[in-house]
Amino acid sequence: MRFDFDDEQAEIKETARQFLAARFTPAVVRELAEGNRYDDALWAEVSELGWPGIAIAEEHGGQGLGMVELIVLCEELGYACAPLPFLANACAGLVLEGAGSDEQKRGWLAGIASGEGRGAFGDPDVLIDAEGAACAVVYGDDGEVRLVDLAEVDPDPLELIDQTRRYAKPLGDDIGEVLPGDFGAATDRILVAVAAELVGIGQRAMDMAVEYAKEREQFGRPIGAYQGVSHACAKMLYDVEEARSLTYAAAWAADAEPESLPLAAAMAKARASEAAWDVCKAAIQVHGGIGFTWEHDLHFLLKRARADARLFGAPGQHKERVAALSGLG
Amino acid sequence: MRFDFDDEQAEIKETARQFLAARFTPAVVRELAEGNRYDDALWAEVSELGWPGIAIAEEHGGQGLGMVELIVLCEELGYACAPLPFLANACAGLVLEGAGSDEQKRGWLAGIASGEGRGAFGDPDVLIDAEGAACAVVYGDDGEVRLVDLAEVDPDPLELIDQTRRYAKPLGDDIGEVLPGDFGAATDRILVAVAAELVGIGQRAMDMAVEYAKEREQFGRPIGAYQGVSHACAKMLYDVEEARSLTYAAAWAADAEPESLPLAAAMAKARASEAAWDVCKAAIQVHGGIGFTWEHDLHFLLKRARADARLFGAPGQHKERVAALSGLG
Amino acid sequence: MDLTLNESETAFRDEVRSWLEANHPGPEPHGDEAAFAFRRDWQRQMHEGGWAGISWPKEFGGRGATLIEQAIFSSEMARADAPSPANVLGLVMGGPVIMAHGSDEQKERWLEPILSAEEIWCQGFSEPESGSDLASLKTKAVKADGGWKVTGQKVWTTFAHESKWCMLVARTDPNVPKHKGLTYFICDMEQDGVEIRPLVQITGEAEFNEVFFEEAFIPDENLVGGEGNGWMVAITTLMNERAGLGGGAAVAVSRDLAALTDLVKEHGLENDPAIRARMADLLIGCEALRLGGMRAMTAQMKTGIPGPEGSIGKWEWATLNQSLTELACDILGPEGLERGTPWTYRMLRSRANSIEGGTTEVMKNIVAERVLGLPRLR
Amino acid sequence: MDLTLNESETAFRDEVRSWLEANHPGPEPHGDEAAFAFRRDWQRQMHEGGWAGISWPKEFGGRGATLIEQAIFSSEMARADAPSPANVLGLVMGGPVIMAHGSDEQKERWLEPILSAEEIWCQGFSEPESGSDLASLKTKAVKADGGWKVTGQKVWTTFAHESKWCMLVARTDPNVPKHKGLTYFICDMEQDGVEIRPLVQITGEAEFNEVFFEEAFIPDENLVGGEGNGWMVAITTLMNERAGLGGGAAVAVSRDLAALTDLVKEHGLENDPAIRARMADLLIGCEALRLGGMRAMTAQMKTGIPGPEGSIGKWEWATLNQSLTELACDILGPEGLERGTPWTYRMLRSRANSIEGGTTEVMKNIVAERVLGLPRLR
Repeated sequence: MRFDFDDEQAEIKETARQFLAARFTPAVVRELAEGNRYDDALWAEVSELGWPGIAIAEEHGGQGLGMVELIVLCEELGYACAPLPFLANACAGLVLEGAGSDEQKRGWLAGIASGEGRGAFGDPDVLIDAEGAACAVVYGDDGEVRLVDLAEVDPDPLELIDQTRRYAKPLGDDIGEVLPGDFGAATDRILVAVAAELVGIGQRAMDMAVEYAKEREQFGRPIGAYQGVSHACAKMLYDVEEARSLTYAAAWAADAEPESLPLAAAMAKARASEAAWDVCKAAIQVHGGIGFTWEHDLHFLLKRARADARLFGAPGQHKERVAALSGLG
Repeated sequence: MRFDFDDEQAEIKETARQFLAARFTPAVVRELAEGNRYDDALWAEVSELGWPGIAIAEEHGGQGLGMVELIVLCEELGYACAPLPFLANACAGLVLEGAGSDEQKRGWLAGIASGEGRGAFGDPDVLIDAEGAACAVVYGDDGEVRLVDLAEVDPDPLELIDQTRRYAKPLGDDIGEVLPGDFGAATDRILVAVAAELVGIGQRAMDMAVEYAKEREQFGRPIGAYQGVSHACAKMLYDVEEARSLTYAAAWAADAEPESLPLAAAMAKARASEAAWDVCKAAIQVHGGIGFTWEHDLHFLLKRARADARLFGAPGQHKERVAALSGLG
Repeated sequence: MDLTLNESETAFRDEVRSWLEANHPGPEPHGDEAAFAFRRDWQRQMHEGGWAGISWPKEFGGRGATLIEQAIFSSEMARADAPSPANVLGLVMGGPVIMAHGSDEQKERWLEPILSAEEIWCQGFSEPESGSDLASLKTKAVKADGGWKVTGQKVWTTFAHESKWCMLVARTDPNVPKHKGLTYFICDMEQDGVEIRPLVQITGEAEFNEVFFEEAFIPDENLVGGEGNGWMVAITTLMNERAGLGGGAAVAVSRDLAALTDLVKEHGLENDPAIRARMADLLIGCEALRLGGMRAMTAQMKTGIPGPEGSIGKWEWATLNQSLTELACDILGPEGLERGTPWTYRMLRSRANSIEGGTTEVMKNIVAERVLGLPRLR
Repeated sequence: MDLTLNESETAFRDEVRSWLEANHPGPEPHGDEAAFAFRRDWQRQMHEGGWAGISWPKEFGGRGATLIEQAIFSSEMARADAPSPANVLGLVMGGPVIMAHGSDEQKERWLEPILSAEEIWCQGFSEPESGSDLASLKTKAVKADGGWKVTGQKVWTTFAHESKWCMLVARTDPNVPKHKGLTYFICDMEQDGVEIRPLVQITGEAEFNEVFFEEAFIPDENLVGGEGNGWMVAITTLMNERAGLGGGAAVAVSRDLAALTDLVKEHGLENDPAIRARMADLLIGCEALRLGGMRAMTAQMKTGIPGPEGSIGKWEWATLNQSLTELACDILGPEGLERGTPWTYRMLRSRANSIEGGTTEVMKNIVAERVLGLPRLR
C-alpha cells in the first residue's frame, strides 16, 4: 500500500510543470486565450514529447503508459491553464481505443497518439477542439458514440466563457460511424482526466491566492494574517486535497482495479468540479477588486473551471451516480 | 408603511422580557428542565397576566389581541427558554377558535384563555403538554383535526432531548371529535408562533456567544477579536435577523393580510428553523469545550431549537411549500 | 406595524407609477456612448418631472421626499425596469456631500448641474494599494498657488471619461496618523493632469476606470469640509451610498427571481426537487432582504441616521445575487457557458458583488464591531 | 501507486482478522464500571496476543509494526467493531512520550504496566482558562523536598477516576515567557491532593472529568524531559495523538454510512433526491478522508514524521461525523428527537468533534500557517 507517484511518474510531473511554466507563461496564455486560438508550434512541441499518446498502446503508436501518467499531464495542463487541444484529443483516444473497431483504431489512433492527426471530442451539447482535428469522437443523443471524419464537415464555432479552449456546436447524430465496442470504461476514464485538470486549476488558483495573501497589506498587516482570509485559504487546501486524493485514486483504479472505476470516477468528477469552482471563486474574493479585472489572470482559471465542471456531467449527476453505486439503488 | 412594534406591543415585549428574566433565571430553567417538569405557580402567574388568552377573542375570555402580540410572547418565552405549557396551549386555542364548532368553542376556549383548563396540542408524531391539560387538539394521520377530552385518556410520556417541554406519545385517530371548520389558517398561525419561539432561542444563543467572545481570552486577546469567531457571530446576527423579519411579517400578515399568510408562514418556519439550529450549533463552537457541558445552559437552547425546528414540519417541507406557492406549482 | 402603503403613500406610488408609464424611455440603446447619452436624456426628463433629486431638500431643487417615498420611488423604478439616471454618483453622493459639508458658493455652483445631468460626477476614493483599508490611501495633494496639485492613482472609478467632476480624497498631511491627513476635494476632470484608462473586468466589459493624476490642479474653493477632514466627509459619503442602495435591490432580485421561475419552467425543471429547494432558499432570502430593508428604514425614520444594519443588507444582496445568477447558469446547462449571453454575463459580474462597495469580510467586521460590540482587531 | 495490500500486508491483515475473529470479546456490557473492567480485560487479552503495543518498538514490549501495519490494525479493529483497549491514552500518548523523553528507569517503571492495562493513564493538559491556547495554562508546580507540589485545575480528563497516572503539564517558572516555564510530570492520581469530579456533557453522559490538584506531590523522578521543557514534550504527545487518530476514523465513518444506508431504506427514502444528494456528499467525503489518510501515511513513511496534513483529516472527520449523525436524525424524524437513542446520542455527541483534540478553527490556523505558510496573527 503506497499512495504516491513512483519516481518515473514524479519525474513526468516535474518535467511537465517546468516545461509548461516555460512555454505557457501568463503572457502566452493571455495572448492565446484573448485570440481564442492555439499555437501549432507548441502543440508540435508537446507532440514531440509524446504527450498526446501517453496512454495509448504502443501498437497504436502511443507510449503505452496508464491513466496515472495521463492525469499527471492533465493536472499540470490545468495548473498552467494551457491553451492546447490536449484534453479532447486524449478523450478521443481513450474512447476509440476502448470501443473502436480494429479498423477504426488502425485508421485514427496513430494520428491521435502522434498529435499529427488530432481527435476532437463531443457530446450532444458541445464539440471540443474540432478545428484542425482529423476526426471527432462524439457521444450522441441516442446513446451511441460515433467516429466522424472531420474532413467531411465544418463545425460552427461556439464561444464559451472559457477562451483557453476551442468549442464548436455539436454535430448531431446523423453523421459518422458508430463505435461497436463498450465505451463505459472509457467514459469513466474521461471523467478522471477532466477531474485531474480541475485539480490543477484549483491548485493554481489557490497558489495565487496564498501568494497574494502574503504580500497584500491592509490595516498594517498582510491580509493572510486575518482569519477571514487565512481560513478561506485553508478551505481551499481542504477542497483541492480532497479532489486530488479522489482523482489520483480513480486513475489508479482505472489502471489496476477496473471494477472500482465507475464509483471512483463519479466521486472524482463531482468533487473536483465543486472544488475547483469554489476555490477559483474564493481566490477572486481574496484578491478583492484586482481579482475581478481582465488584466489579472485568475479569470482564465475561473472560466475554465466552470466549463470543465459543468461539461462532462454536472456535479449533481455524478453524485446521483455515487448514490446509485453505493447501495441506494 | 412602518415595520416595527407599536408602543403597546413594545411594552408587552419589554414587560415579558423582564418578567421572564426574573422568574426563569438560569437556575430555575435548569431545575425544571432537569426534572422535565413545570411549576404550576409560574403557570398561574402567567395566566394571571392574561398571556394564555392573548390572541383569543374577548367573547371567549381572551384579550382579543392579534398574532403580533402572541409572537411577541412566543419570542420572549424562547429567549427565556422557559419551561411552560404556553405554546401548545396557544396552538390549541388558535385551531379551536379557527375551526371548532360553536359548542366546542364554548366548551373549551375559556379554559384555554384563562389557563385554567389548558389545551394540549398534537400531531401524528407527538403530543405536547398533555399532562395537566383539560383537552387536546390533535392533527390526525387522516387529515382531520380532533378535539380530545383528556379526562378520558392518559397519554404515555415520551422523552425527547428537549426537556424544557413535556411530550407524550400520539393519541391516534380513533378518539375525540372532529373539528368541523377549516383549520388551514390556524395551521399557518401555529407555524408563525413556533418560528417566533425559534427567533427568541436563536437570539439568546447569539447573545451568550457574543458575551463569551468578549470575555474569553486566548493568545492574549478576547476571542471575539479573531475573525474566526467574530465572523461566526456576525453570521448569527444575519441568521437571526432574517428569521425575525420573516416571522414578524408573517404575524402581521395573519392579522392584516390573510391572503399572504400561507407563503409568509412557510418562509418564516423554514428560515427560523434553520437559523436557530445553526446559531445554537455555532454558539457551542464559539464557547468551545465549556459549551459542550451539561452545566452550561446552551444545550437547553440547542435541544429546544432542534425540537421546534423538526416538529411542525421540517424545513424541507416548508421550502417545498414556498416553491409551490411562488409559481413553481 | 403596517407593511402596506397608507393612503398618501399609495397616492405617491400611483403618481410615480403613472409618471413612469407615461415617460419610460424604452430600452437602452447598445454601445457605451449611446447608452450614456440616453441616460443623460433620461435624467433630464426625470429632472423636469421633479424626480431626479427625489431625496434632496426642496431648497436645493429636490423633491424633499420622505424615506418611504424614496423607497417607493426606487421600487417603482426597478419594477418598471427604468434606466438609471446618468449622474448616479452625483445624485447619491456628490450632492448630499455638498449639501452637508459645502459652502453656500459650492452649493450654488454644483447642485443644479448635478440634477440636470449637465455635469457628471465620479468618485476617486479607492486606490490599488487601498481597498478595504481606505484610510491608507497615498494620492497626495500639495499646496500650490491658489490651490493644490494632486498626484496619484485612483481605481474603480465609474464613468470617469464622462465626468466633469471627481470626488477626490487625497493626503494633504503625511505627518499625522493616516485618518487625519486626508482632505476632500472636487477635482475638475477636464484638464491635462488627469488621464483616464478603462479597466476591463472579467466580464469583458469596461465598467470602471483607472484615473491617473499628475500634478492636476484643484483651486482652493473646491476643497470641501475643511483641510484634514477628508476622512469624516468621505465616510458620510459612503453611508449615503449604502443607504441609497437599499430600496430597489430587493425589487430587482424579486424581478430576477420571476424571470428565473420562467426559466425553470422553460427547461422543464419545475418538478426537480433540488431546483425547487434552491429556488425556495432564494425566494426566502429575497423576502428577508426586502423586509430587512423596511425594518432598517423604519429605524432610520426614528433615529434619523442609517444604522450599521445596512451592512447586512449589502451582504445579503451579494450572497443572493451570486446564488441566483449561478443557479440560472446551472439551469441553462451548456448554454449557461456561452460568452456574452445575459445570464452568463450576470453570473460573472456577480462575483464582484461581494467585493464592491465594501467586501463581505468588511461587512462582517462592521456587523461584529458596530452591531454586536465585539472588539476590533486592527 | 498501489492502493491495495501487497502480499505481506495481506498476510498481516489476515492474521489480525483471524485473531480478532477468534478473540472478539463480544458486546460491551452496560454501565461505566462494567464497561471499563471489560475493556481492561480486553486489553490484557490484546497484550497477550501481542497487539496492545502494536506501534511500540519490540524492545519495549511492543510489536514494532510498520505504519501500514498500524493502519491495517486500526481498520480491522474498526471493521470488527472491537472495543477500544482500556488504556488508550497510555498506549497512544503516555508510552510514546516515555520512550522518547523518559530515562531508563522511567521506561523500566512505566511501560509494561501501560501495555498490560495494569496502570491506566490519563492526560492533564487542558484547563478551564486554557483551551486552544494551551501554553497559557496556570496549574503550578512548586519545588518541595524531593519533588514538587502541584496546585491547579485540569479539565477534559478521560477516565481520571480509573487512572493511576496523569500526564500533567504545569508551570514551574512564572517568570519566563509562557511557552518556556512549563514542565511535564507524571503524577500519581492515588493521593489526597487529587480530587476528581465527573464532567457531564450535553449528551447527559460523563465521559470526562475535572481534576483538582491541591498541593499534590510529585517526586523528582517523575519529571519527564527536563525542567522547563514541558511545552516541547507536550507537543510531541499531541502529534502522536493526532497521528494515532487516523487509520480507524475512515473505516468507522464508512461503517456508519452503511448503517445510514440501511436506515434510509427502512424509512423508504432511497428515492428522495435530497437524501441521495446528502448521502453522496458523505460518501465522497468519507472516501476522501480514507484516501487522504493513505497519502499522509505514505508521506510519513518517507519523511519519518507526521505532517501538519493530519489537521485536515481531523477537520474532515469532524465535519463528516456531524453531518452524518444529523442526517440520521433528520431521517428518523420525531424518533430522531428521542432522548438516549443511539443516533440522537451520537448527533449531540458529534457537536464536540469540532472542539475536542483541537478546534476546527485551530486546525484551520495550522493548515494556513504550517502548510500554506501564511503569516500568523498571534
